[in-house]
Amino acid sequence: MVNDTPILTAEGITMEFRGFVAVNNVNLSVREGSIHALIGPNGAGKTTVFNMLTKFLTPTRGRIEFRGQDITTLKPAEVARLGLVRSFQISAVFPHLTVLDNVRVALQRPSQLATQFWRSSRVLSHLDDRALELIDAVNLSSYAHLPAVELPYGRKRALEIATTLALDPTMLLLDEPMAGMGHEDIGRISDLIRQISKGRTVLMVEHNLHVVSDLCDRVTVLARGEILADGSYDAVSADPRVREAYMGTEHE
Amino acid sequence: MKAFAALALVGLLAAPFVFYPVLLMSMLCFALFACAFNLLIGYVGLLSFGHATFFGGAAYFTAHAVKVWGWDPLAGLLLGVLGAAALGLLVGFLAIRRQGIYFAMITLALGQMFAFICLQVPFTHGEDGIQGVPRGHLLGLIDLNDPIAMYYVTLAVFLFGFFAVWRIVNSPFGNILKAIRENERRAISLGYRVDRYKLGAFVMSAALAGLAGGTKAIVFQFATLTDVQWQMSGEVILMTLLGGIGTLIGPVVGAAFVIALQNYLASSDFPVTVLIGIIFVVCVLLFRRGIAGEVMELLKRRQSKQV
Amino acid sequence: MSTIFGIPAPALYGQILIGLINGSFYALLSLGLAVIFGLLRVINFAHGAQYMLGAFAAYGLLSYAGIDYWPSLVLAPLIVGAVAMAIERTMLSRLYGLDPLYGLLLTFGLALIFEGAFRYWFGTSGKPYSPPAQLTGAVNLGFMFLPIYRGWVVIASLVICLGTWLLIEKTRLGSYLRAATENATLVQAFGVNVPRLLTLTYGLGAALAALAGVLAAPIYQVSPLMGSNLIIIVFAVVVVGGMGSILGAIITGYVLGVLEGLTKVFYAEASSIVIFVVMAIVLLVRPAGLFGREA
Amino acid sequence: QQISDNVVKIGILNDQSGVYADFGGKSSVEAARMAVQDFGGKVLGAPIEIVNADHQNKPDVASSIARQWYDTDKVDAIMELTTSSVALAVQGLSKEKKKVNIVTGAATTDLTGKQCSPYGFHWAYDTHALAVGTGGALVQNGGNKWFFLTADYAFGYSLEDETSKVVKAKGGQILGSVRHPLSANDFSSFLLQAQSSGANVIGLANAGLDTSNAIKQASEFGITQGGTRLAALLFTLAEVHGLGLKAANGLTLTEGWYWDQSDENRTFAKRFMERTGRMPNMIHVGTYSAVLQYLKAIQKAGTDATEPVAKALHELPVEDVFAKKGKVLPNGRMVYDMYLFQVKKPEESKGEWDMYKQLATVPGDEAFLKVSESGCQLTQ
Amino acid sequence: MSNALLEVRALNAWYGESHVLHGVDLDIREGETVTLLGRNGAGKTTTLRAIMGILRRREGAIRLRGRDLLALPLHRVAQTGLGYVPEERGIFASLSVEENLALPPKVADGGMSIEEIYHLFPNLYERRHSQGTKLSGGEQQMLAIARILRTGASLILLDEPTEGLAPVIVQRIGDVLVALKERGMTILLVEQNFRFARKVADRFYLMEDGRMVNSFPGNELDSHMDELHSVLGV
Ligand SMILES: Nc1ncnc2c1ncn2[C@@H]1O[C@H](COP(=O)(O)OP(=O)(O)OP(=O)(O)O)[C@@H](O)[C@H]1O
Ligand SMILES: Nc1ncnc2c1ncn2[C@@H]1O[C@H](COP(=O)(O)OP(=O)(O)OP(=O)(O)O)[C@@H](O)[C@H]1O
Ligand SMILES: [Mg+2]
Ligand SMILES: [Mg+2]
Repeated sequence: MVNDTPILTAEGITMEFRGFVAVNNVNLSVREGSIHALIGPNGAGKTTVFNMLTKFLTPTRGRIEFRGQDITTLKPAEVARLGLVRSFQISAVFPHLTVLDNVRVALQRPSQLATQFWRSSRVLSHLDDRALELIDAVNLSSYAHLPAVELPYGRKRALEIATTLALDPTMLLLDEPMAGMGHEDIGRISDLIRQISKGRTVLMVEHNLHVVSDLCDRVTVLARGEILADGSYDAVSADPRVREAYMGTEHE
Repeated sequence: MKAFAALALVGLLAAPFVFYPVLLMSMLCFALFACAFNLLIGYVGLLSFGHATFFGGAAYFTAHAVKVWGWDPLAGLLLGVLGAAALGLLVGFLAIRRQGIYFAMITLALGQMFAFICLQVPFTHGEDGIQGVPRGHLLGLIDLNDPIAMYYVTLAVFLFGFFAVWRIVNSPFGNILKAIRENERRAISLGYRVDRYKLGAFVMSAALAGLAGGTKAIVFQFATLTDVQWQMSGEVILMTLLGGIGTLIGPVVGAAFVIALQNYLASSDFPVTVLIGIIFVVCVLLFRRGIAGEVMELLKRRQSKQV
Repeated sequence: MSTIFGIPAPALYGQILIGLINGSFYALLSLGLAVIFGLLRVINFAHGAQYMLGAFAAYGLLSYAGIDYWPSLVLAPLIVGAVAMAIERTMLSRLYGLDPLYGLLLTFGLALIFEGAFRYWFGTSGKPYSPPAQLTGAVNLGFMFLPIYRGWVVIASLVICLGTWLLIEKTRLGSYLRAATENATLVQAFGVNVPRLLTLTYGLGAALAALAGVLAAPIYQVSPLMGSNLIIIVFAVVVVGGMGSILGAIITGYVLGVLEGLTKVFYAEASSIVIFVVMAIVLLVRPAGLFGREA
Repeated sequence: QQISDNVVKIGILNDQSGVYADFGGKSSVEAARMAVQDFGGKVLGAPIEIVNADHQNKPDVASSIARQWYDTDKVDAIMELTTSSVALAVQGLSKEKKKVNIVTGAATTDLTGKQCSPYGFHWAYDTHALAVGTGGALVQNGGNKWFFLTADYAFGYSLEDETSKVVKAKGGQILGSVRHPLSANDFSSFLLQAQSSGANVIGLANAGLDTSNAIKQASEFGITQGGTRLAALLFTLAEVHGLGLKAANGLTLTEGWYWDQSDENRTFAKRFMERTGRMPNMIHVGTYSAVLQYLKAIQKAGTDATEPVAKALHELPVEDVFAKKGKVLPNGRMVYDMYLFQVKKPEESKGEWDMYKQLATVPGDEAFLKVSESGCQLTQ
Repeated sequence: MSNALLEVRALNAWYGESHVLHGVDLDIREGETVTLLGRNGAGKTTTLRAIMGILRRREGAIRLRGRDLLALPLHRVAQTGLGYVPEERGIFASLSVEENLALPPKVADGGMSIEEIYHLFPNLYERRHSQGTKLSGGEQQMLAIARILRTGASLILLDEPTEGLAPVIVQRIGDVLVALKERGMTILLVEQNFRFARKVADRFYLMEDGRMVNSFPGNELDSHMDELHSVLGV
């Protein structure tokens, strides 16, 4: 259920790279339980915003709050432990681990089975059921015992989503989850996102506007590092500035 | 696999009656050292170019404790391990913030500093080294001056260390180490504090290297500068590479091979360094998986052909 | 007489000058190392051996062929460069794309072979080599006597460093090289003969080392051990400067030379360790090195 | 059965591929073989065998070879033992195994001092002899203001220390010293410090390549031409040859033997040259003498058992091409005369190996420590 | 088909031991834009890599203007006039945008000048001094395409140029391709986005599991919709 309390807020975050301002004074507020899209032309700063929210970059200025807690100065791993987990724009898997192991690595952390160096890794087998369930959800069952490198690109993205879900995060940040996927997979992943968004919050960057219009409750449009528009998909897509800067004239 | 392990164990138990015990002990010490080193390079992907610090450092600690303070050999060993772990914590804390070649260089730099300190402080006795360390009686019971007794103690230490490496690698912790090696950013984004894992692995590796160094000091009854110099760090790399990086048994094979070679070549006319160099080159060019790695690959291929 | 930290000022100038001279060698050697690392991603452990080979080539040319210093300055690097290119063709080139560790290990092995073989043939006490007649003698600078040969070394090394830097940073060849380090296949897919480029680069790096060797022959004892003593320090210089940064290697070479020189006055025992201390600090504060580009 | 296993086996254990390979190395093995030959190939009817190994300057390699030699290969004695960590380790082991070892390749006086052994002997030079030789004789020759370039490790310190004592005792002055790291490569900085101290002798308390580089650079900076003398505290013919007279001329050093001292020496050197292609230095001839004396001791003892042989070694006078009227002290130190040499100018030299002028003889009793001063516990 | 510029016959290719292409046939005539459609993992990228010779383990025949390319080393293939824009873009981090642009050597006359290219891609002009990989994904894609236009290559292999790009940019790239076509450039395009491809393609090839399953002219796309749906799973 979408409610009004923001789960994540960013106030005036700014990112400068040696004098180049990639993101300028952005205010963002994501409501708990919503699927929020961040769209914008290439180079608008979407990935950079993601990097700041998940602390892979430290904002030059600004403040970020997650569930009421100031996370501006935390480390990336800490943020993830609070339940704010991301995927990457370029697919990020553990290439020489099998699909199953990839997911298990994620399952290991919340289950306190990560630091035990004196026990056999066989104790991890009780995570298998949950892992296979997640793998099935992204339609990778037939690949479960293959090393992740051998998957086609689109499947890697699916695996990445499964791994992210394994942490059972409060909030997911997905950077172009559909990029490189075939049409049928796009449908499946859309369904999956919709399904998992029950009880969670999702912030996603996506260029596929069908997906955005389909899935998202709210859309923020970023252009040249600044917020251009913010609102429902329909409202935003009607905005002439957005049409000019992003969608182009042809789009429905 | 089990059969093979049993066979190896029987072989190790019987070895001192066939081969020269001191040579075997030397092999065991270096094999353990190489296993400890391999824990880092093979499973965390960190190439330490300063592992001699822990090996040689522990050798000094143990030798000093046993000789000057008259400690029991076991207590001396323990001190060596703790000392090495402490050094590992210090070096690791600084080094793990960097990766790849930079990590190698930091460990090299810190290793050089440690070697410098060893040269300067009085208790190491400069280039003479701590000589004439008594082997003594283990726990006041087992007379280590008996080569066979010394051998079995060394074997026990080695097996303990080897098992520890095996356990660490095949533990939930080891699993995360592998994941970190594969994709560190991803591991971070999953909420792992990767630095702690790396540091943990580093300290474990240092402690095990220290166990090897301390044992060596008791076996040979001295601790000298050669054990802390960077050439020693190079040697352990050679052993591990030769045996097979990232395989459990590889470093053991590699160490045994190198030590046997050094010993054998010592009395031949062929210059030792040249041959070691040639082995290095051949290994890197043709047998990158190392001896153990290549053999395993061969077995695997044969198996898959049979299926 | 004025003093600085208890050292008479003129003496201090002398020490700084000497540091600068040693820095020239560091700069030259680390330059070659940086070229090779920057472009091949190979940590050339054989660099010290190639430096030694350069000096021995000069000695050999003189004592077996009667060829003196000046021609050797060109011939020795050519010889060593050719040997290096053969090595690159037959061995190093098989390791591209693998973990850089393997390049390091291969060249480490090669260094052992060269040094071992030369020790076997020539012994360890070395061979004599004197400066050319034109460059013997010294000039009085007031605060010290500067051997003319050392002055020549500084000038020669500055010129060579500058030339190499221009070649790599300012020419098209240089941008091919830099791009090839990142994705050789792609550069080749654009129509550049990358394998030949890499061979030449390794040859160039080794030739620079050999040149340093020839320059060193009249100053340092020509001995099979001369390289292995130096190589670890030169590594540190390259790391401090920023792996692969040509300019960084050059500047750091001179700076650390001077720093080491000063340490020799104040705390001589630590003079070989000071570079490592600097290295550790730099790596912790600026991981990519002083002049390195961040990855 | 007076000879164990019916063969006398002597092991030459030294550095054959590393830093000290020219110092003794493979050529020493040849010298040992010459001694066997000169002795007649057999002792008490049993054949004599020389084995050798390269310890690569690693004490652990040396120690395991030595153990193996003693335990399984039936080696009766080990000789040469270059570098002190190796020599001390092997001497400790030999003591434990009750075997004879004779050191010709290491310098530390600890071998016949704190760590002496009833079966251990120190045959050629030691730090004290070098110090007395070079330090003492130079002061008498006017070199009374010293500055040391000292290698920063125990060997360097003890050379500097002992030389200083001698210099002061003879009325000389120590103006200062600087400790340089091992393999310092460039010494000009230190040389400049030495020069500005006003010293007239620069003592090089280091070894090998370090000494060579220091000498070469001293000549480059015109320090020797300016009248300051260089004194290398441990330097032998092999290194002088490697450096060349152009760089080394004027250098003062102490050695225990020189090929051009007498007809006997010249004959020996010629034979050695034919076998190895080089002239011997004091370590080579020292090893020759050690082997020869060991065989003589077996002959005298009538057995190769360790105790009687060691006793004979202590008692027999040493009289061979290496040492005249040499005697062995109770702590194992062999005492014989050392010599102070000066390296010739290129124009004075008449051949490739014609390199030394003899300046003085250092009588053995002065050169080596008395037993009472040595700190050896055995003799009390 | 005669007078083909590029002829691929019975091409097989392997990654290590895994056999990926099974007898691929392909023809491209001078001046034509051919689009290769197929779902993820069908072998589209592999086809391009095998043609270029980046993937070395292959069998069959690849001829450009009748000249066999199979035996040539990679850089000689490029010199025959093939320009390659890889899927992963391959922007060089150590070079600036401008250096990236200037990098590929000219292989023939008739390439665009840097000014023309900046005119086509104003974004790149703005960021011409930045480091190549500091560009956003879309900017990098443009740079990757732009880079090849300078060289005078007559046949361009483009691997999924629209992946991850905003609609406006996709549109712009479509315009660029049309412009290139007008200049007489021959293009082999790999796409999943057939809506984009239909604007530019003269002919389509359909690929599945490492095999060519069909080929038809661009104007027949609509009549092949059903097949397309089944193969691409749209
Ligand atoms: N480096 C590789 N090693 C082994 N197999 C690979 C490799 N690269 C690709 N493959 C396999 O080859 C097949 C074809 O892959 P290819 O990349 O050509 O597909 P594609 O049609 O380009 O797909 P996509 O639309 O995802 O880019 C796939 O099954 C893939 O898993
Ligand atoms: N580390 C960096 N240093 C300098 N500039 C950077 C850096 N990272 C990103 N930029 C610049 O910041 C801008 C925003 O990049 P970002 O990757 O956030 O864009 P994006 O909106 O995610 O685009 P796309 O949809 O193409 O991925 C770009 O112009 C890029 O060049
Ligand atoms: Mg992005
Ligand atoms: Mg593809």
